[in-house]
Amino acid sequence: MYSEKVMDHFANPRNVGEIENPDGVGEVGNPVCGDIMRMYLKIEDNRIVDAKFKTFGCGAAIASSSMATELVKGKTLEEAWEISNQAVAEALEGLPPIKMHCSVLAEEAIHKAINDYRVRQGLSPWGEKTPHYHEGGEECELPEEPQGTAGDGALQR
Amino acid sequence: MYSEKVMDHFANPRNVGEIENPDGVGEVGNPVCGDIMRMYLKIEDNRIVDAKFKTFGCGAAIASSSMATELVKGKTLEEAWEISNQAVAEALEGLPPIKMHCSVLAEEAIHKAINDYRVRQGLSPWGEKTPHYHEGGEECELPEEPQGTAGDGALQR
Amino acid sequence: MVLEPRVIYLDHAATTLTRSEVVEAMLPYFHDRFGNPSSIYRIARESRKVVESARESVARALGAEPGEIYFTSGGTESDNWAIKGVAIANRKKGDHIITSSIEHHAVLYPARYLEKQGFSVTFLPVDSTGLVDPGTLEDAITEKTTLISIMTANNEIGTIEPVREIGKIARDHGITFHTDAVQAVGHIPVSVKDDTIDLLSLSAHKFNGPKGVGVLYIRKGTRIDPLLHGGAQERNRRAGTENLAGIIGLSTALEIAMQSLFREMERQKKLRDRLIAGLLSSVPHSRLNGHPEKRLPGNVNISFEYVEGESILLSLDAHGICASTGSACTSGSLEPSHVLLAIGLPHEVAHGSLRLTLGEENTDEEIDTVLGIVPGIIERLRAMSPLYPGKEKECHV
Amino acid sequence: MVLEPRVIYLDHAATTLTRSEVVEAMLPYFHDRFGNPSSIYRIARESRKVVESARESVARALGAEPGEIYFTSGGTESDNWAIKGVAIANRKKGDHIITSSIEHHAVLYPARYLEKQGFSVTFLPVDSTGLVDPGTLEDAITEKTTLISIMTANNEIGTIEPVREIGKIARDHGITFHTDAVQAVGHIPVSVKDDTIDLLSLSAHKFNGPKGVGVLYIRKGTRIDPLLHGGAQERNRRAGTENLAGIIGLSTALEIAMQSLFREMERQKKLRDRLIAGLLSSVPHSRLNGHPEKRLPGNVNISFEYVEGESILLSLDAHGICASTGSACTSGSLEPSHVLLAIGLPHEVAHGSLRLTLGEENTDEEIDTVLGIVPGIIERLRAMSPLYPGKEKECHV
Ligand SMILES: Cc1ncc(COP(=O)(O)O)c(C=O)c1O
Ligand SMILES: Cc1ncc(COP(=O)(O)O)c(C=O)c1O
Repeated sequence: MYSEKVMDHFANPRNVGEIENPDGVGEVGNPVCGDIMRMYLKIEDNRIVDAKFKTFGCGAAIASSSMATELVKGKTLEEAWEISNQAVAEALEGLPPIKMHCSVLAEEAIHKAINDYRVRQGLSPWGEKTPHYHEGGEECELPEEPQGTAGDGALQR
Repeated sequence: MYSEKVMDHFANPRNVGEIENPDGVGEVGNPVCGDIMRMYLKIEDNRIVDAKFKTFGCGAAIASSSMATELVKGKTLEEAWEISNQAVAEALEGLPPIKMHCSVLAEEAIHKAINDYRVRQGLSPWGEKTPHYHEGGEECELPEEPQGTAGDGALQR
Repeated sequence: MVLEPRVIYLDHAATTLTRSEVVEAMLPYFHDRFGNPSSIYRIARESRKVVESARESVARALGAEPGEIYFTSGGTESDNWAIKGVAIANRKKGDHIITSSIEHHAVLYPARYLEKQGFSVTFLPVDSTGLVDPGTLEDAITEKTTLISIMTANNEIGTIEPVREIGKIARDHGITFHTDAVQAVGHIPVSVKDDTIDLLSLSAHKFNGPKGVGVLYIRKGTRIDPLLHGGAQERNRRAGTENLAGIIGLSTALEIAMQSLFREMERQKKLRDRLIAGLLSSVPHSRLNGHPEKRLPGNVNISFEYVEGESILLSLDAHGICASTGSACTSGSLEPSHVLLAIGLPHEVAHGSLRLTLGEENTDEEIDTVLGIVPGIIERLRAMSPLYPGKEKECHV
Repeated sequence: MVLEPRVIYLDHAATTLTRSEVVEAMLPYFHDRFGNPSSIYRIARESRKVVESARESVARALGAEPGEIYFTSGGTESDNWAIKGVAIANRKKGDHIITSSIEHHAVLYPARYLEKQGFSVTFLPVDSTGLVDPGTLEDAITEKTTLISIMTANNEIGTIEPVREIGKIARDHGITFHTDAVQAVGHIPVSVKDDTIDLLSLSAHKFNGPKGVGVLYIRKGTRIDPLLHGGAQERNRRAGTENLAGIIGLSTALEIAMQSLFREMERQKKLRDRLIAGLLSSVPHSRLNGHPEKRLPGNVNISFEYVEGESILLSLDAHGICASTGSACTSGSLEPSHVLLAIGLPHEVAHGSLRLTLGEENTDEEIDTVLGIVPGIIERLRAMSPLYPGKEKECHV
């Protein structure tokens, strides 16, 4: 199911924990949906010098958090902003289709933490994408019964 | 499926053939339904002194014909008339439920042959039971689809 | 074949033995690698992997995509699912389906059940060789037609239907096309792509795989309701814990069958034609049922007038020969095979039919044995038959 | 158990290995004795005989008549057949059915499908231990109720339902009663006679039999439509060539399970209770799901707050421990187990559930190993969790 890279980042997650007096914090997800991701950033001279996370969620959520903190470290805010969920998933050597949303969470957590920093600095936040379905707990239900049409990318267990 | 006795009477049927100048002949069944049984009787002094048959049909039909001719031989007409399909089936050590109708055919063939004799003798025929479904070709279809209720003696293959 | 030494098995259309190699391939998945493919731990992920590679292998054999292969419990479930699932899912669009009068009961009875639920069904006639006429089929199409189901090859008389033409007609009219290929897959080439088939049923035990496992191929984009609702297996379309060993057995058997497909077709055709010619020439009042050429390589179906099929089978069984008949007397119904009636046989002739279906293990010697035995059996039964006009009146056909 | 030496299998509710003795019993029926039970010749009659004696054996285990046992492809087919078959056959009589909100999806989804077809369905609530209240059930009955379906024991939380009382209520009201006993048969005593059950589903792979074969018990006289239409197998009610080896496997596995039923129940209960007590005492913020006593002997289901189930499973897998969770994250949906929600767990707690289900091969030592490993895993995951209030704030439950 999971790549070796995912399993490595799940078993030995990098950067777990909190940063005391962080410059930016972003929290996304919803415990109701089974995953919540909180990212802490330490920023100096527009550059991310440290990143940590705490995550409640599945293996992919933890691995995505771990990978995302690794990816942002050392990057300028502009560079970090451009890290897409695909980039996180690719760095993990792929995620199962039903787990791609975990990489989306990671991207969103980065964006939230950066904007948190910007707002604290008195800057206007950059435009975030509309949050995916995880933001509202009531929206985390996927259709449980098969649709009428076969093979249209239905969920794979 | 079949008892050893049935298989014996199928493999070595007794009294196959025709009787020249029979005293009574009875034919029942319908080729459309897959079985037809013709019984020839030689009758002397109200007693069946010889019996032969020709049958187109399944193993049970052939065995039932064979057994029926054996059973009637030596009997008075009154005695022979009383031979029921159950008696034929029992003498064969049983028939599968779906093959019981073959023993019914045998009973009917005996009755027809006896009444054929009686009519030839100018006597009034004895009252036969209403023939079972085999008499009319158009009636030989059994319900193909299961009825709504389980376990009510539905057909066993 | 490890049957009793004397058994000659000629009923491969009914079922086949599961090949030793196939049993070998299945064995680890009962006791050692039994993990539920839907679970998450390693032994379960291994199960998932083998199911998916079985799916890929089946897809290759049919010219399909792996995501279009759904494992089922056999041909009957596949047929029921296809017929009822498509009809009901498309009910708003239309309530008419077209099939033929010689389909297997696993197609016919679901169609009749739909009739009871208010659908209208056209049962197309066939000609005397068992062929559906594509023109007649096209004429039967109405605005309300949502499904056409015509079998690839008939299980009784072996006739191979013009599936490619029918597939094209269905596609041209935007109608879903299902074919029951239970008797065809593993025996003749079948390609869902070339024949524009939308749904296809197959069953493992007809090509030396295990009983109780089959496939429904469903072309991507086809509207169909599930038949078995429940767990999320088979991409949410066919619930139920996967029959792991059965699925391995199915795919292994199909791989082996495909490897020798053309060689085995040629070999069986020779045996078949020798059997047909031998029986027709040695037994008077006999006729071949089905098409002389458009015919499964392993199918022989002959009617012997004046005798009844079950008594032929019992006589053959006494010689260790396993065969089948279209007579009603073996099935517990009183109506002989609907297929033989549909090709125009009178009831009494339909009752006298014998089906011999060949498989890989049949040999030339076995054919000789059968040819030596059958004429005597027929002669003996005819001597008992009140219908038989007698030798003197024979006119050889 | 010939798994890797280090594997501790604690997911018997998902599936079990097929016992070696069962595989042995099945083996001859693949290759050597493969005859189609519906055919007429000797090797086929032998198949018929073993199917019928398997049927008798299953009937004995359930307190049923052989003629009331129908072989299917598994629990899902049995459930689908029971629910849809009874509802549709009795539609003229009424269009209301009653079931519970904690049924397996193989019952819930057919019921929802019927809703779409115009039926009305009552999904009864359960209490915090997962019990259906017979009084509430009786109140839900209307003049139009034709079917009540309540599971014998729940697959997730192990709660054993008051089937006998429910059976009596159904009988008193002249309503057909189905029970999904897939998790119960072979594990606790079940009697269709004592509990006045009209239909009962079971599945072989839940009691060390093969996957892909099950039974629907149908009491004589019950009105039900077929689900699989076609050939005349199973007394015209369930078409499809019989899964010969599977049927032998099912009956053999059930016979073996019944022989040691009470002994094994007692043994598993001890392991279960030690596991429950050990986990609850060593892991703070944990709770038992399901009923403390009315519970399957092999079922442990515990929620660990502040952590998510899939990450527990992955961590256990790294230690060779196979387990299951009610978290949505393993199933591809985002909604956690409907059963855990129905007993009142908040979503986030439902996500943190762990199910450990015992089987015959589990030992005392394995329980010790698990008790030694789980607390550390939970602690590690909690240390990563933004929800965890931290050790200092702990209040032991
Ligand atoms: C043409 C055809 N369709 C469907 C079936 C049903 O397949 P199964 O017995 O695997 O359910 C059969 C064989 O029995 C068949 O020959
Ligand atoms: C309670 C219950 N019902 C039905 C099923 C479905 O059985 P199967 O997987 O054999 O189709 C299961 C198991 O998956 C179950 O636990």
